[in-house]
Amino acid sequence: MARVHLWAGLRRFTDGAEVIEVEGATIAQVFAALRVAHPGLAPFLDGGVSVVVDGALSTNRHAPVGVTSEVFLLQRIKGG
Amino acid sequence: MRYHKPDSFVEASRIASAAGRYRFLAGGTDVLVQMRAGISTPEDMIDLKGIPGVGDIARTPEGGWRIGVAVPGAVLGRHASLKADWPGVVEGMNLVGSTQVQGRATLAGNLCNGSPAADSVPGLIAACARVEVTGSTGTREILVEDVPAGPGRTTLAPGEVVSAILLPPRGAGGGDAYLRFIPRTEMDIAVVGCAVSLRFADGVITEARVALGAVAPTVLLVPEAAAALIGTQGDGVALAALSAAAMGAARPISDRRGTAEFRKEIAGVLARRAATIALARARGEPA
Amino acid sequence: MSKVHVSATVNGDPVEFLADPRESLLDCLRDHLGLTGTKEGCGTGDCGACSVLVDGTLLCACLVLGVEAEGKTIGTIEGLAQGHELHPLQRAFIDHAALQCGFCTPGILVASKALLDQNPDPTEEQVRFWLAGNLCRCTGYDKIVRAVMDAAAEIRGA
Amino acid sequence: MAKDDTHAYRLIGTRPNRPDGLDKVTGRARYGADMALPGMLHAAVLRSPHAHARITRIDTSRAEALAGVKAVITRADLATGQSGEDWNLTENTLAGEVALYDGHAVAAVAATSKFIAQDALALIDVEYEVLPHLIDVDDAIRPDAIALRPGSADASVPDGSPANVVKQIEFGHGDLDAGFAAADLVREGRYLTEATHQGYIEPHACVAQLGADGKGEMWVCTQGQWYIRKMCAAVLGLEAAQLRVTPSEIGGGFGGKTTIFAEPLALALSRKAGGRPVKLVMSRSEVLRATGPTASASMDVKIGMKRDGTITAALCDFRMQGGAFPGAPVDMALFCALAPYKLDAVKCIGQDVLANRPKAAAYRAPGAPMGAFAVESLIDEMAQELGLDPLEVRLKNAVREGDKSSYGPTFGSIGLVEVLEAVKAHPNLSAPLGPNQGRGIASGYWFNHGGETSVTVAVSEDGGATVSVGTPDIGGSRASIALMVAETFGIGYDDVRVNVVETGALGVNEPTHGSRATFASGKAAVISAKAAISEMCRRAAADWGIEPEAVEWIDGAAVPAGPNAGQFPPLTMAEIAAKMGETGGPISGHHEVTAEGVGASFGAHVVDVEVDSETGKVTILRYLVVQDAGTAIHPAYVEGQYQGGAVQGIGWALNEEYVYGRDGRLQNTVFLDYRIPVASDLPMIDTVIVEVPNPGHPYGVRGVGETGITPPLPAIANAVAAATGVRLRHLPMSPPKVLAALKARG
Repeated sequence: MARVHLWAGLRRFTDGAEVIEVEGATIAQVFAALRVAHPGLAPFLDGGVSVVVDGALSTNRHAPVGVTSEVFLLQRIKGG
Repeated sequence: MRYHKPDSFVEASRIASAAGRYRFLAGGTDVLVQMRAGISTPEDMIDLKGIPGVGDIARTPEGGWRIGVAVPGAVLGRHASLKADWPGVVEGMNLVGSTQVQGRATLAGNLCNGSPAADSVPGLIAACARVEVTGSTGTREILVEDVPAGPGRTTLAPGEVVSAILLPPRGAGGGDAYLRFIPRTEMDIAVVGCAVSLRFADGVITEARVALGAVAPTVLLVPEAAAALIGTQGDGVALAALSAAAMGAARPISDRRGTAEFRKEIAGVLARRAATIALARARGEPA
Repeated sequence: MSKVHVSATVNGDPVEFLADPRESLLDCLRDHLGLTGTKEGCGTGDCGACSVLVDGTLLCACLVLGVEAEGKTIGTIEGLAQGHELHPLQRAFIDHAALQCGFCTPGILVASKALLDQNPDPTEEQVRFWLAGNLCRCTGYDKIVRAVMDAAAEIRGA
Repeated sequence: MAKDDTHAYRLIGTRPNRPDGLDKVTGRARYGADMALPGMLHAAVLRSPHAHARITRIDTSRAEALAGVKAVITRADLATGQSGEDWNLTENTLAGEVALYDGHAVAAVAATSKFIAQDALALIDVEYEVLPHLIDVDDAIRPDAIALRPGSADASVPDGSPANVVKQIEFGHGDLDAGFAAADLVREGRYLTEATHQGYIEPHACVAQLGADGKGEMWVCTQGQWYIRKMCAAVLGLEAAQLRVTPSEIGGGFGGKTTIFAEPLALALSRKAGGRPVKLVMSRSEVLRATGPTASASMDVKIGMKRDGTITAALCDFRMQGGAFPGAPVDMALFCALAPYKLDAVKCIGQDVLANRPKAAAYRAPGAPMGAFAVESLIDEMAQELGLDPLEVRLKNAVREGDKSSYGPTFGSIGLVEVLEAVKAHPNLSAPLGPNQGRGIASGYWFNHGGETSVTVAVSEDGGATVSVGTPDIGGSRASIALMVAETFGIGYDDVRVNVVETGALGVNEPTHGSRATFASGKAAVISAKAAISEMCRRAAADWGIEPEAVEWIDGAAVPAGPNAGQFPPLTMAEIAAKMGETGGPISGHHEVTAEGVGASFGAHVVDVEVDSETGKVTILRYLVVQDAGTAIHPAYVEGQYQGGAVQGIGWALNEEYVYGRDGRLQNTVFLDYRIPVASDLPMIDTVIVEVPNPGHPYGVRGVGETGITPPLPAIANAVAAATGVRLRHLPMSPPKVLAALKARG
């Protein structure tokens, strides 16, 4: 099960949990599992988030997620 | 807009008298900016640069100077004799704008733009300079301090045009200086400006005039600041009194360029620093 | 509003154009003569991107009326190189990486040429104050000042 | 020059002339306003003189009747029914029912001359009902503040929040209470920064043409032609594919040209004027009033530190206003503020707040300079109080590879320690200081960004290479990409030409933002070149009748891989290219990707200042930038980025600010009063390029554009404190503020 770390502001939508363990072999599958477990997260997942898998920023929703992976969701990062 | 390029001041004044909204054009560094911003929408533009003598700097028979209205700051700055007589006047003008602006901007334009922050005006006032004004009824001379009437306004009558800047003879033991405060090193409008002109003879200051810019609706002549210097050796006590008088005379506003408290404080600092330079010049010492 | 016929010499060539009396020399150069190397960054004489030489004097073209150009000799960035032969300042700016976006570059080159014409051996401080009216937002001025000093040395044969 | 000695690069790390240099020193380079088309009209824009006003009536009939006027547009000429950011862009393009800030566009005109267009503006009759306005971020979240745009808040904002909070962010880890309890010193402070503008010298400009058939073309100065295309399509209700956007040379952007302002107006005017091309060039005052400055910020920071300098806990609570629309970079400010420090207990809270100001755009490392100002100032202050060297405190707490970042993820390869060690070794640190002089140091961080990227590398008939990229070149990226492609092919730098192309020539590209051009377009170009090399190896193999796997590419030529492959003389790129039409056709490589493998960049700055104790004026005496570039492809332009970022930061720290009157109108709308640094304000800017290669890029590039603006704000505040003993917590440190602080000190 991948461990997904949310930013604290999302706790309101996850019954207070900041780390959620979900099944998923890709980021897209992890997102799908998150949506099912906590529907309140959907607007954020749809609105654009940056995803860090095991330390590396990943932009490809088909990128693999390992069973022991640490996944961080961050508000979207851009630049000037 | 109609563009005119008369060949005499009388003709220039005649065109202006017959016009509605008009502007005289010398360097144009304020007029064009105001037109671009829509602040000024002249129907007639009267270019003075076709009038003979407007580009000249000439010694008067009395030993003073007559400066044409189209002499740009850069030319003023290269005139060694004028600079030797009135370094404060020249350095004030040379602080107006960039190198590019110095190629165009003039004493007359800086004065007639009517800004209380005009860098060349305190030096002219401290120097007791006059302007020659031409109107439909002939010419007259007035003191520079009598020209500004308030921000953007002058006391000149409709149709009247400044036709020359007149500096008195410097005489022995004279020295002047102008300092301004800006947040950067260049390209700003003065937050405060101060000019001091004085005469030093037999160990004391015998004459002085102090003018402050950007601390009132017009450039101020401050006799009480001058009085603090006259009769003294320009020592620390006198400079402190000068500083206090300058601060006391300042009645600035707060705006995007500085707060009122700050301007008052800086008026005192600049008066002291400018007087120190003017005194050194009067004594023939390196400033 | 009727337009005014203006004859002048630009970069050595005779030119004629019709100017609205309200038009700046900058707009006349760019819109009537196709000399778009002179740039507008502010229109108020504060940025120097429109620096030109008029009868040898460095000016902001945005602060000059087009009609005032009558009979004048004007130099713009397009006249700085002689054919393929770049002015030493132009070469120095390329060699020193003294430009990034390049928008302020024409004005800075024209202004720097005016400086070196009257002062072939400026100090760093003189270069910085001479160019104070030429804003650059990309470079922090470091490489520009070095390029001007180097070009000056080259012209002097130092 | 600094160079990574584990690689022996042939070209990377050298300093050849930039390919656009000649055009730019001769005035030939064509920028936004340099284009003219047959039949072209000129546009002008009517703007709200009020900070907040309901538009009760707008009548354009008198303007339309003026001879020479060909089109007048109002909000009714834009699309309807958008949501989210598309809706915000539409609202910002032209005010609808309410003008939201001084300078908000209300109507626009296209006419046969600039003067007629200007004159027509005065003939548009608009009636306003002036509404109360909010300018300051802390005022905007007061309980009694009017709600500027009810319904703008997203789901992140808890119920019961102040009316103008539209986004809330909260993150952190560890036990904060325990962290503060373990500290020997706990200090907190409030830090304020004012809005600043990117200050690019080229005002926004475009020439647009749009027909009734929905097909359009545009020439525009932009950091991102595809963003322009997408946003204009949304605002005008067009099909993006029908719009062709060509980027001009760009006169600076710094983030401010990643979005739309004038562009949809020009298109809408053209459509209404029967498809005639329309040129729209903003004035400087329009740029300052109505493009996208950065946010203003109010930031509370609390830090716990042990006597030895170890940071035990940190709490940041930031509020930012980014104008009348969501988008203040408070999130990124919080991500970056504490990034240089290894923290076991950290909490960050942020609010994005509405105010009656223009819609903020990105500005170089958006948010990071403000956050750095708050955190780096407080850390400096605490180091002083504990009698510790501020550089040693930063080294002691510095993050390293494998550390958990303050914002969650674990750091990969980073170079903060290397940067700080290089600072320590620099001679500027031992330069003597006189009276009223002081030295300040600060660190800074930026993530860098990959982004959507498409590149094509085509082999030319004579064996050179043409590279098509979609990232406009602002600071020399054509030179750096050419170096990497030439290095990869094994050909000369001058054999490669890099072109920035229009939207019809490549797949989608994000703008040149996030320090990504050399990283992402460069990486895609290298991968594209390698694809072309593979094809050239296949052609050589076919010529020789051997397996493609038996061919290697060495120094610009295909060669047999080892003696078993056979004995053939090398086939050069030029030889293969000359015959490519007869060996299977043109050879090119292309790569489309959302670029990954981004390498973050840390920097540290050291500044010496002198403060005039009678006037409060701060003079920069000496300035040092040290930053990790990963690999410096073209070191001269890396230095240029460092120097430019530092000087923008100097302006922000000392004199730049948006000044509003009580009427909510912007007071400083020209460069005379919006005071960016001039040449005489500055010393030379010393640089040290640290190179800790990024493993996510074929040549180790991290991206260097943005980090350089993050340390200057606190570095200068720390220097002023060292010179005077006075701590300024409100930027800019303009003379009135410094003098007031000095007088308060006594």
